[in-house]
Amino acid sequence: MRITALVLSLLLGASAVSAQSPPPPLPEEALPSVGRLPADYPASWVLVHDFRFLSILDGRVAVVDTADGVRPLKGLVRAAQFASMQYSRGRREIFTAETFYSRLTRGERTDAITIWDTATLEPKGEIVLPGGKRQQTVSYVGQFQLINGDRWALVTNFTPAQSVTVVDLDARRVLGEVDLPGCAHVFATGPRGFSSFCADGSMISVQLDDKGAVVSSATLARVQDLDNQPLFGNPAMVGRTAWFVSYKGQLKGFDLSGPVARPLTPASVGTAPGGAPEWRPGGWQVMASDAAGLLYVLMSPAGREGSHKDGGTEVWVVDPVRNQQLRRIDLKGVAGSITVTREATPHLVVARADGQIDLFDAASGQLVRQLGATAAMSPLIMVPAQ
Amino acid sequence: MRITALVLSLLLGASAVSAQSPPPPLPEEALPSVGRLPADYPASWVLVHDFRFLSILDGRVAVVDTADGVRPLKGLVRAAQFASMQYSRGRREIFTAETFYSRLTRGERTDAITIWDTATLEPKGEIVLPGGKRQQTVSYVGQFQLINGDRWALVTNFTPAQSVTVVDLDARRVLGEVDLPGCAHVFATGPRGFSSFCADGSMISVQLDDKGAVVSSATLARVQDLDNQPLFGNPAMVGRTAWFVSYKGQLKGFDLSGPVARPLTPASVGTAPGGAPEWRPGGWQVMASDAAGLLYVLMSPAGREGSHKDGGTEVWVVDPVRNQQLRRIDLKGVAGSITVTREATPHLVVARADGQIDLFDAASGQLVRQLGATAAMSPLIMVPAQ
Amino acid sequence: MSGIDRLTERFARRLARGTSRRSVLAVLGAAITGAGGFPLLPVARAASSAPGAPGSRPPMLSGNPQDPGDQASCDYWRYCAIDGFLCTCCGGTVNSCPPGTEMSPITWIGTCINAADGRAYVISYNDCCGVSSCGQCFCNRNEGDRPQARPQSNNDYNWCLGTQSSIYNCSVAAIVGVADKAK
Amino acid sequence: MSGIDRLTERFARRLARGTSRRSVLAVLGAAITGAGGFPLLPVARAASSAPGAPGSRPPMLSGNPQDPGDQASCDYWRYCAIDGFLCTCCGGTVNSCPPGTEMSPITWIGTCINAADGRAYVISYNDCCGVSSCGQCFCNRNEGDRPQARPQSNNDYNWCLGTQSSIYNCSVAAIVGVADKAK
Repeated sequence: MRITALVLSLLLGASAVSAQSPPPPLPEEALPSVGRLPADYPASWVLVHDFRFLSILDGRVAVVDTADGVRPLKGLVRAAQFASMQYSRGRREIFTAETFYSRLTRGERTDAITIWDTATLEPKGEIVLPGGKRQQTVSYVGQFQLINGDRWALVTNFTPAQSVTVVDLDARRVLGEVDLPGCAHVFATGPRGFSSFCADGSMISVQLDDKGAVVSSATLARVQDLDNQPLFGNPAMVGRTAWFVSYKGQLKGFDLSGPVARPLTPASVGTAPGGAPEWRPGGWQVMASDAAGLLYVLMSPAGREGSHKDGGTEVWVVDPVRNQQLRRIDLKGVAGSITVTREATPHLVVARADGQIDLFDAASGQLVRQLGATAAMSPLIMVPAQ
Repeated sequence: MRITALVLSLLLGASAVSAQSPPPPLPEEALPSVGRLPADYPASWVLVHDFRFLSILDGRVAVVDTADGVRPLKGLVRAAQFASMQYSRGRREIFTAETFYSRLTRGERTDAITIWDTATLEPKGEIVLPGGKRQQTVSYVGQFQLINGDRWALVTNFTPAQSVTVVDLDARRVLGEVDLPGCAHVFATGPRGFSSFCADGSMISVQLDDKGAVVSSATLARVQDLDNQPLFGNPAMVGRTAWFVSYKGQLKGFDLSGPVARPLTPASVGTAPGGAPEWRPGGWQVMASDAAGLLYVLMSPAGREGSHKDGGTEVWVVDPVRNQQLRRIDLKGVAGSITVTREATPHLVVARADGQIDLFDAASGQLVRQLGATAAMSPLIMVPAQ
Repeated sequence: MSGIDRLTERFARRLARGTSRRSVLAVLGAAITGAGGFPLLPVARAASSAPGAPGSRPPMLSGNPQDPGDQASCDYWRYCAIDGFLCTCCGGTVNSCPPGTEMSPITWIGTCINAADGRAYVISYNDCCGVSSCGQCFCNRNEGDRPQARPQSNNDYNWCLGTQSSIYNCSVAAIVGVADKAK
Repeated sequence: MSGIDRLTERFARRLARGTSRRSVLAVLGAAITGAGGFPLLPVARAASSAPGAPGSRPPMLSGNPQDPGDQASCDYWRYCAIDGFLCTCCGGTVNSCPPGTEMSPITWIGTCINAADGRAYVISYNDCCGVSSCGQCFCNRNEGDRPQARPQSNNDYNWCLGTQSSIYNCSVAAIVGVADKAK
């Protein structure tokens, strides 16, 4: 028999092994075997949304242990076709809002939220979203939000008419739809509502009743100057305060704990010499916060009109309450997205555009670990597990 | 308005243009506009199956003009999830046999043949294949064949039970299924049948009636020695003769024009000095033919047991009828798949493993053109359009 | 203003034809135009162009001296605000989609200066849809790009809307008018 | 022979449980085992490991001197006939699938020499299924690989069979026995 012959020939080649007192053989290993993760992810873990530019319909979320240089990638969750992703530590669940076609690229369209178990990465449930209108865009956290104590989800729609679908995650059903003409992105606000940025520079705050219908709304005028100080879309959260940074480095905070967003005193990332023409924020997820409420902003020395997605080479650490630039971290190269873990010794997680992920000590700014491109091809959004 | 302001600022910066006798502006261009291809592809065109290893479910077929160094890629046809592909110049159609899931990676499975128009690359029809058993493998041409004057198709199944689904392409329906235990791949044979390689080293030839049922079969014993002279799976066709090459360079031809395969006198690719330990065929699509019936075989100088998918650095041109090695072509690097066009001056098309495609003069062996990696990430099978 | 207004009106009509949502009219003021494709950080150009070896393409010229530059290069004048895979590298041309795709009926508009004649042209960055990511010649230029709250100025949306499939393949850059010089 | 035969018998039982096709029994002799994953030409290793920078991974050691080598490297002894993305780099281990996938119940078997104890082990290269291509640590070694006419010796098949989904993610290399030294 061929296999046995091969075995014999191979054995003859292994004759150098000592013949005296051989160890017992390695044990037979049980099959099938599928790994499980801790349901509560450690503080060094991060969810990395891989947009996967070269096959956008095959996006995924990588579960990554940034402390594990040997086995950083812990598993993948599907995030198909301009998907958006949310994570609930309390529910031990990951949520993806996706779009599918019956023939991959053509045929019948289905939009759905899938609920994934954090321990098994298996789907626990699915809620089909009606109308084929889920907003498809490069990943913004404001496309998809959890509200009402993570019991509900909001999904933004864009046809280009704008609206928000309200979903009861526990009951696995769609509650309704809120028209939101002229406004984009939603951010969980108050007990059961959201705030959204509108085309006239205002912010609208909406509260919902227990059926998902609008019970109140209020508008804050002129929260951003879309021409001269537009805000990056992905905020850094400090508790329930959302901090946004403008293309030119202005910091705007909104306390979203009450039913209506409350603007805080603006701050600035500060300045530094050496910019050509000047330092400005640049990248995709350009902001992060740490447990102390400090902000980390990815900065480009080549700031100009249109540079805001070019990535950055430094991270500036700012105290937004004291309006003080505390320190600068040299990233030794260009990065696209950043986040900061909630570890006892927090780490700045830096995603390069080629998928490489580097870890820096958030306090000292020293490079701690390089994970290589071991998790994602196009890492755009990174969410710490704690 | 912002746009107008931008226009004005840009115009101010363009003041260097002469003010005297400006030309009329470039004309407005009509939208929407979608390109068409010639229904009959020129002889320099090749269909390149991109297996797309990094997202296998997103495979595709690239339509490539190898004579066009500026715009080589003419269009893409979906070829999802270990797909197989066939092309009928007479019907002006491309066929893909694919597998889909209702939720991209999970859910309900659908296997189907899609019929694509060569001019529009739009689907003209679909035939759903029953049973969810379509054979999934790295691309072999023997997974999917056209028979009966291109009016029918054969799709191989593997569950791992082996069978062949018979499809009427004109009637857009499945005719039936032929069990084929112990045999793999099918090659169009005779008026309405196929031949297949079996595990005992034999070849079986089967003819079908006009309903798709088996009417005759015959077995050729010992057509290959699977242990010592196994044959690469993808043949080179000379008319209706299929030439296969063994791992060690033996050439075996089968005349498939009659109802039963007829073996030809074996030949050899020959030998050459400089191998370490020896020259052997190596790569994925290691064989091609030209209009004169010469064979082109991709050869590796590092031939050994297990080297047969390592790619090759030379192409050896052989006359299989005279059993004569004619010339050797240095590929200036390692390649994985080759084919030869039917142009007046035929070209050897060489696909590198990184997607680069190079063109050589098939007669002189001179490098003629480098297309770069402009068509496919994982080019495995290449089919000349004529 | 009038040139932009005429274009706006024409795209509004296309939008009205292409969609049936009751609330379309309510958002026309803000969302008449969308965005072509999606961004890749420019730092990722080299990575994204793999498998295409950078610099390996010969220039793709229009042949018209009044339309200068390499249409397969991100530096080509019409691409001043494009975001996506260039259809010129995908089987299409600078203003037509590859065979097998469907062109989005409405999309994002940019205004680009043609150095050859000094004019500012209004460029429509229509997406080609229904075939998966072309993967060739990614180009992202963000001059004038603004947050998604102003859709007509944001290039992160997938504008494969109003098409049979929202799967994104590549983006074209078609001349749809000359911007008025006078305000 | 008996060790191989026992394994064959066990895998045959698994196959019978995992599939319901009427003709399964007819092909058991030829197709009891399949193949793990699919090949990438070794020359493509560098290309496929992008986005992973080659050589950037620290070694992944078992900690057992009797099981030596880097389990994230294609050179590891158990991978003598593997073909696919290494699950060790994908969230799994050398013998378990990443969370969220399903392990194929039957698959291809290879026989690899462990230099540490000189034994020939029978290795089962089960595929992990239901999640798209992992894309990390591609490894293809073809010693003993034979045409698809002999399925149990061919590594080009996608052996995500008998699983809920045939989508391929990665491959493991589990010890399922010691090959008998005596014929």
